[in-house]
Amino acid sequence: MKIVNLNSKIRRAFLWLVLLVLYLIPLKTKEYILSIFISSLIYTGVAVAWDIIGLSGKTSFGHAAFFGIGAYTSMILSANGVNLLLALIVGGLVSAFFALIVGIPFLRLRGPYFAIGTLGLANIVYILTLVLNKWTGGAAGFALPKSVFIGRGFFFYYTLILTIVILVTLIHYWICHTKLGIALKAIHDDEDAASSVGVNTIFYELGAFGISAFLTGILGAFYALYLTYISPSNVFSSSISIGAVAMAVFGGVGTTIGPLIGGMFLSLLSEILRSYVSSNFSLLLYGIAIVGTMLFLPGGLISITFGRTSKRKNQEGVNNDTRV
Amino acid sequence: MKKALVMLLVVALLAGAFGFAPARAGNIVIQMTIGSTKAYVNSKEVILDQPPVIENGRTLVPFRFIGEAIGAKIDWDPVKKAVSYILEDTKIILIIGSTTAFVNGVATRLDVAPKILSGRTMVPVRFISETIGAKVDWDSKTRMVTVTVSVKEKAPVKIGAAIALTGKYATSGQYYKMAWDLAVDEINSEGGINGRKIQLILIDDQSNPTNTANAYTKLIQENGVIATFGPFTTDCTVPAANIVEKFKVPMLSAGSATAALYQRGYKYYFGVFPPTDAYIPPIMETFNSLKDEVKTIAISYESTDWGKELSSKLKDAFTNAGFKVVVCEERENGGMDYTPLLTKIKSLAPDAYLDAGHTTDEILLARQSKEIKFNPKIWYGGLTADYNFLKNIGAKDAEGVMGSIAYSSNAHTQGNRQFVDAFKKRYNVDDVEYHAGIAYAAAQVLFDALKRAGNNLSPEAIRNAIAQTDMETVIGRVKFDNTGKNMYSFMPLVQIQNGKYEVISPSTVATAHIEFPKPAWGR
Amino acid sequence: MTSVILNGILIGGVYALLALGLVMIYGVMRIVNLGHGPLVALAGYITFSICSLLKVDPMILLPLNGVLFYGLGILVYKTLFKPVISKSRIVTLILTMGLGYIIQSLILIVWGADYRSILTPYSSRSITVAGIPVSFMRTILFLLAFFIIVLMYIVLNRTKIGKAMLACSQNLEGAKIVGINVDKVFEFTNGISFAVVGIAGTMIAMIIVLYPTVGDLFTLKSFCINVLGGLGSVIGIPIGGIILGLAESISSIFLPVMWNNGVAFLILVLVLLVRPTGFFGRPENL
Amino acid sequence: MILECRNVSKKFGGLVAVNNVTFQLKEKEILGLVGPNGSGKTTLINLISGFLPLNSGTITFLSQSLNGLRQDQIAKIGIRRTFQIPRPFPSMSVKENVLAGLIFANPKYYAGTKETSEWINYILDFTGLYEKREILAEKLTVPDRKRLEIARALVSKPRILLLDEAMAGLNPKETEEAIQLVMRIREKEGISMIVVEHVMRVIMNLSDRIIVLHHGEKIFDGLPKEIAKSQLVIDAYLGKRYESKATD
Repeated sequence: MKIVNLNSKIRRAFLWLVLLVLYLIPLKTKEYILSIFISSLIYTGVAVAWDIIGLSGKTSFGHAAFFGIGAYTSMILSANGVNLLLALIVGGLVSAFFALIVGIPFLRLRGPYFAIGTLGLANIVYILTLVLNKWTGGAAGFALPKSVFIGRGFFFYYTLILTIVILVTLIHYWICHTKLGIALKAIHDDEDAASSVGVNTIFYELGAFGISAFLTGILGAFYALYLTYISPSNVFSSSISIGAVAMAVFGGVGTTIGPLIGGMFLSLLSEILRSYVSSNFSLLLYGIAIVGTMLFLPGGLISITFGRTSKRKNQEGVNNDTRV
Repeated sequence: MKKALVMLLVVALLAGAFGFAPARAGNIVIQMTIGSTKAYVNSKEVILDQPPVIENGRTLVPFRFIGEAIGAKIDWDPVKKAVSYILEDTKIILIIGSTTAFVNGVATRLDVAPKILSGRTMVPVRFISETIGAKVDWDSKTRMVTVTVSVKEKAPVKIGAAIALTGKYATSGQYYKMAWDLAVDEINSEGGINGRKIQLILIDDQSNPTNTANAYTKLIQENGVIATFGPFTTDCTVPAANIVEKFKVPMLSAGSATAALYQRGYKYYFGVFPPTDAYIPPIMETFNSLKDEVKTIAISYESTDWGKELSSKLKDAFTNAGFKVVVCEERENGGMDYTPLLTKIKSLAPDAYLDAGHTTDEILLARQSKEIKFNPKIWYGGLTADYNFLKNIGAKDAEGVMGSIAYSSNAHTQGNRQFVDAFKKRYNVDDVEYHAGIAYAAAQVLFDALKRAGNNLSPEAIRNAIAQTDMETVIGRVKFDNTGKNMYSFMPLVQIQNGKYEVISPSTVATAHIEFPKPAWGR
Repeated sequence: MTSVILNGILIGGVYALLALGLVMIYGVMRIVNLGHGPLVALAGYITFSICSLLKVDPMILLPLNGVLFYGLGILVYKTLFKPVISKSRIVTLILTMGLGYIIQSLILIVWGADYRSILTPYSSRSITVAGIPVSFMRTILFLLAFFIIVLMYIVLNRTKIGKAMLACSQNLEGAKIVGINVDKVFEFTNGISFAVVGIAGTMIAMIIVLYPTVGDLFTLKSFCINVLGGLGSVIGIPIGGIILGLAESISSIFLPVMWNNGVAFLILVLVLLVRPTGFFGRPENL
Repeated sequence: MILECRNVSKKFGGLVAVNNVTFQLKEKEILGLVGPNGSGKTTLINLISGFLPLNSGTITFLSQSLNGLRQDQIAKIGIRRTFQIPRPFPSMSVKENVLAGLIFANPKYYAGTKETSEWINYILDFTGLYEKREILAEKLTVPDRKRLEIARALVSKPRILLLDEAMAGLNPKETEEAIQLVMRIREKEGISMIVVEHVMRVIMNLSDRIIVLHHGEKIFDGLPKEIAKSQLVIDAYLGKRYESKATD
């Protein structure tokens, strides 16, 4: 146990260092690096947020719904002069509220049925956004004055999204190491057995779903305020939902760092490929990268670094909590 | 400018039959013989009005000839009796009859002073040449002086764009790339902008706005582009415009037809793609001429900002003109089955049917209209005038279909023929897609602006040059209003008649008379 | 109204044809194949090329594409699916997604991004049924779908391999115990499923416009149908397809057409909420 | 009297799995539940544990009706079950499994407190799993899995423990250990138990009382030594005894 504690001390120190570096990056780099980080962080954040419900073994293909709801809420609010932070948070809250309502029926679905069900849900929300064009502007999309972006600039947005993603990550980590996390893990392993030991499955799943949607909503809100223009086909596109799943799985589901690594890796990979490889082949390489990883590292990228030990580390993490 | 011409000459000569031309590309070789009026610039004969002479061991040549030959800016000050050469950063001043010359203001000793022979100023060739770093050879047998000026390549002018080369809109995206690549090669083969080659950097954004944002930031900051072309779709254009606005780098967009964009008050954003309001006049001209036959109108539109905007403008225009719009239906963008929509509209039996949509949907709409035998008197599909429509549906079924078109390969616009031929030749295609035409026009405008901006290629200067644009392009005249919109945006109404696109409105440019009513499908 | 219903049923058949390639891959191997759409598109492109090269009727290519894709199926199974079949389902999910990207980029590289259509004399003909003009091609596709479904049904219930497939789909462990060569069964299943995809793609290509990302549309529709009918249920497919087709068609009479997708998904969701495993799906235990 | 089932019935479509069964369970009693395959033993356990809803009848625990309660609620009030085929949480270690068994049913225990981990270690020790506490459950042997199931249930200090064939598939030695474990539980923790078993030998020397189910109906309710006298049971069940032994 002592060794573990030492380990975790070192780990903690290392993490602080990383954070410091991340926040200092803007001082040394050009904005275009920041812009790449901003977009990568948005999608990574969604991946981590997605993995919160993913912990329970539920594969949501509909997170674009929460992303989009957050985006539109924040847009509409800021168009009416609500300040940024409030817009972000309310965006998240509305998504969460929506998730809690639809969660009750939807979380009964299992496996692919849940996946496609949520996918359908996202499409319904998409159509609704088109239909309710009195508020959303429908297909014409929703725009904010250019000053919203130009007035703030990359440094501001980078710091903001970095902070958001760090919070998302911390929440994910915290969940993994609380009763909620254990419940989700139990549900993931065996839903019936879980309820036989007293886990109120729907309650915990709903909680996770709500938190996941809340964070996804905030990220959607950020996305909107960053681009200053969104259209339904864009914020509700299934590529956002599927992308999140891909990143999480690519990095390694059910762990906090997995989606984080997967998200950053895939985003940066595609960024680099698109800037330096002729377009057709960049897509090809991207596909090969994904297939290759799934073939040879089904556990995701983290299985390289942590591999077997990651599992034990996690458990010792839990043991820490049960002991100390 | 002169240097550019000389360069061009070199290229021309090397390419041409003058096989013996000794000069390497990038070099100017001047050959002259003492006492002979025949001189050669890169083996091209030039007749001197005063032959070179030898003045105590030094060759004197007419100052204007040598100056022009080496591509220097020359000047003659009759008061001070001084001649001056300016070549890049070197300025040489010689005073007639004085053995003191000034190189960038520093007095320098000459062995022999410049003098006037029968009204021509003669200057020491070796001094001039060596001061500007040229090599001078003297052949005593042939008494020939050979001056070799080596011209160093100038840094290219970098421009950039993000465009969809994979993903949802790859099909349209590729046409932009094709047109821009062609335009860039053309201008470079003509010697580029003031002797500087154009370098175009393209990044694939997969029509994902965040990718677009990253791409433009990278282009401006890492690649140091001084001007940009716009991306495709409004989703991507807004963030891109935000970024060029932030970095004050001009953008010439050919990728968004949304009029709303011009209300965002961009200073550096200019668009050549005709915005939706340009569609209306030609359409109305035609419809007004058919008031007796056409009373009821059905409209459908793809659920994009463009489709929504266009359809609402159509609807208003028709209602104001006293037509009855029986339905204005939004529809999926890029679907499979439009039969429900068409059946619904057919049941309303409108005289005319208009859809605001893109090629693939138009193709399906046409096919499925045929399948359910929906034969209105007018069948208009927003962008059916894209030759892909004709190609994917066949002349027989396309007969009588109408559409609007921002660019047509058989329009009699300035330079269009050459462009079309060059495009077909280079990519070995049977026609030019309209996106390519618009993209090419954007390139024409930008390059013209760059030329006008002259040597001062600061983004600000380029921006102002673009703002002052007033020129003929392959899509017609381009002149920007203060919102950056092309005030001559032109969207003629065309109809497919025996497998060809004929302009039927506005009458000023009409190539054929309207075929009305549209024959039943496949007739 | 009747015409709308008729079209709904026909397009339902088309959707069913589109979705058939997924049913056995999932039913037997529990693989959710996100590369489905791009595969259909690929079949279409191949058909396009051969037709425009040899100037032959696409119909002739049905068997050819069938065989071609059977081979492809075997190959994909051996190289990609076999190694991950035992892994968690989500891994195969992302793997097939990657496969989709690869196919899509190959299409871009080989055929470019231009729009392609297969035009035949009978392409957009229509036949008149009870005074209602009905798409000829859709009728053909509907019948083909019906034919394939019957065929599948026979294969599954009458043949030895078919019975083995059913056994695997119901209880894999059990199947192993009774000595079924699961590997061979999977191989065959994948081959057959791909063959169906090949055939479907050949036909679908004749009623739509091909472009590199057209597959995404197919994937979405196919999955809705499979889920609606119940994953892994052959009988569920036509039901799901026709329900979806009818939903889209009929809803557009009463509602703005833009809603018909929404209505379709709404029905999907409602069905799931009433029957969490679709119409004919077996309860999943995950 | 801690648990009472009155006229409990459960139908699956046409098939009546449990038909109008009534019985009582006393404090600290070990009740053997026997019967041939498909006689409704496991179904009865599933009904009591709330895994399946009742069709009719009532189940009361300390004069509190369990009808309509969810499985997790029943687990919380102190009725815990094990599964015929053990279902531990495979991706968790033995210890995490037991922890999960505790914290949700007994909210007064929190993950991370000293007493929690001490109590868990005690249970692990009690069930003989302490050495294996860090091993992933998926790596355990069958007997260990069955132990883990018991530990997971036991840790929450239930009033009633429902053991569904906790000894099936164990060899004689393991069975003996298991019996010892159950005995220890009764002595140390004083928990009432309903033990479903095939193996008569086990039931005979384990149970205080035995209920025999046949086609979902209760055909015998009495002391082990009386069972041999019951003609009904002999006809219905003992005939199968050797067969069932053979399968064990």
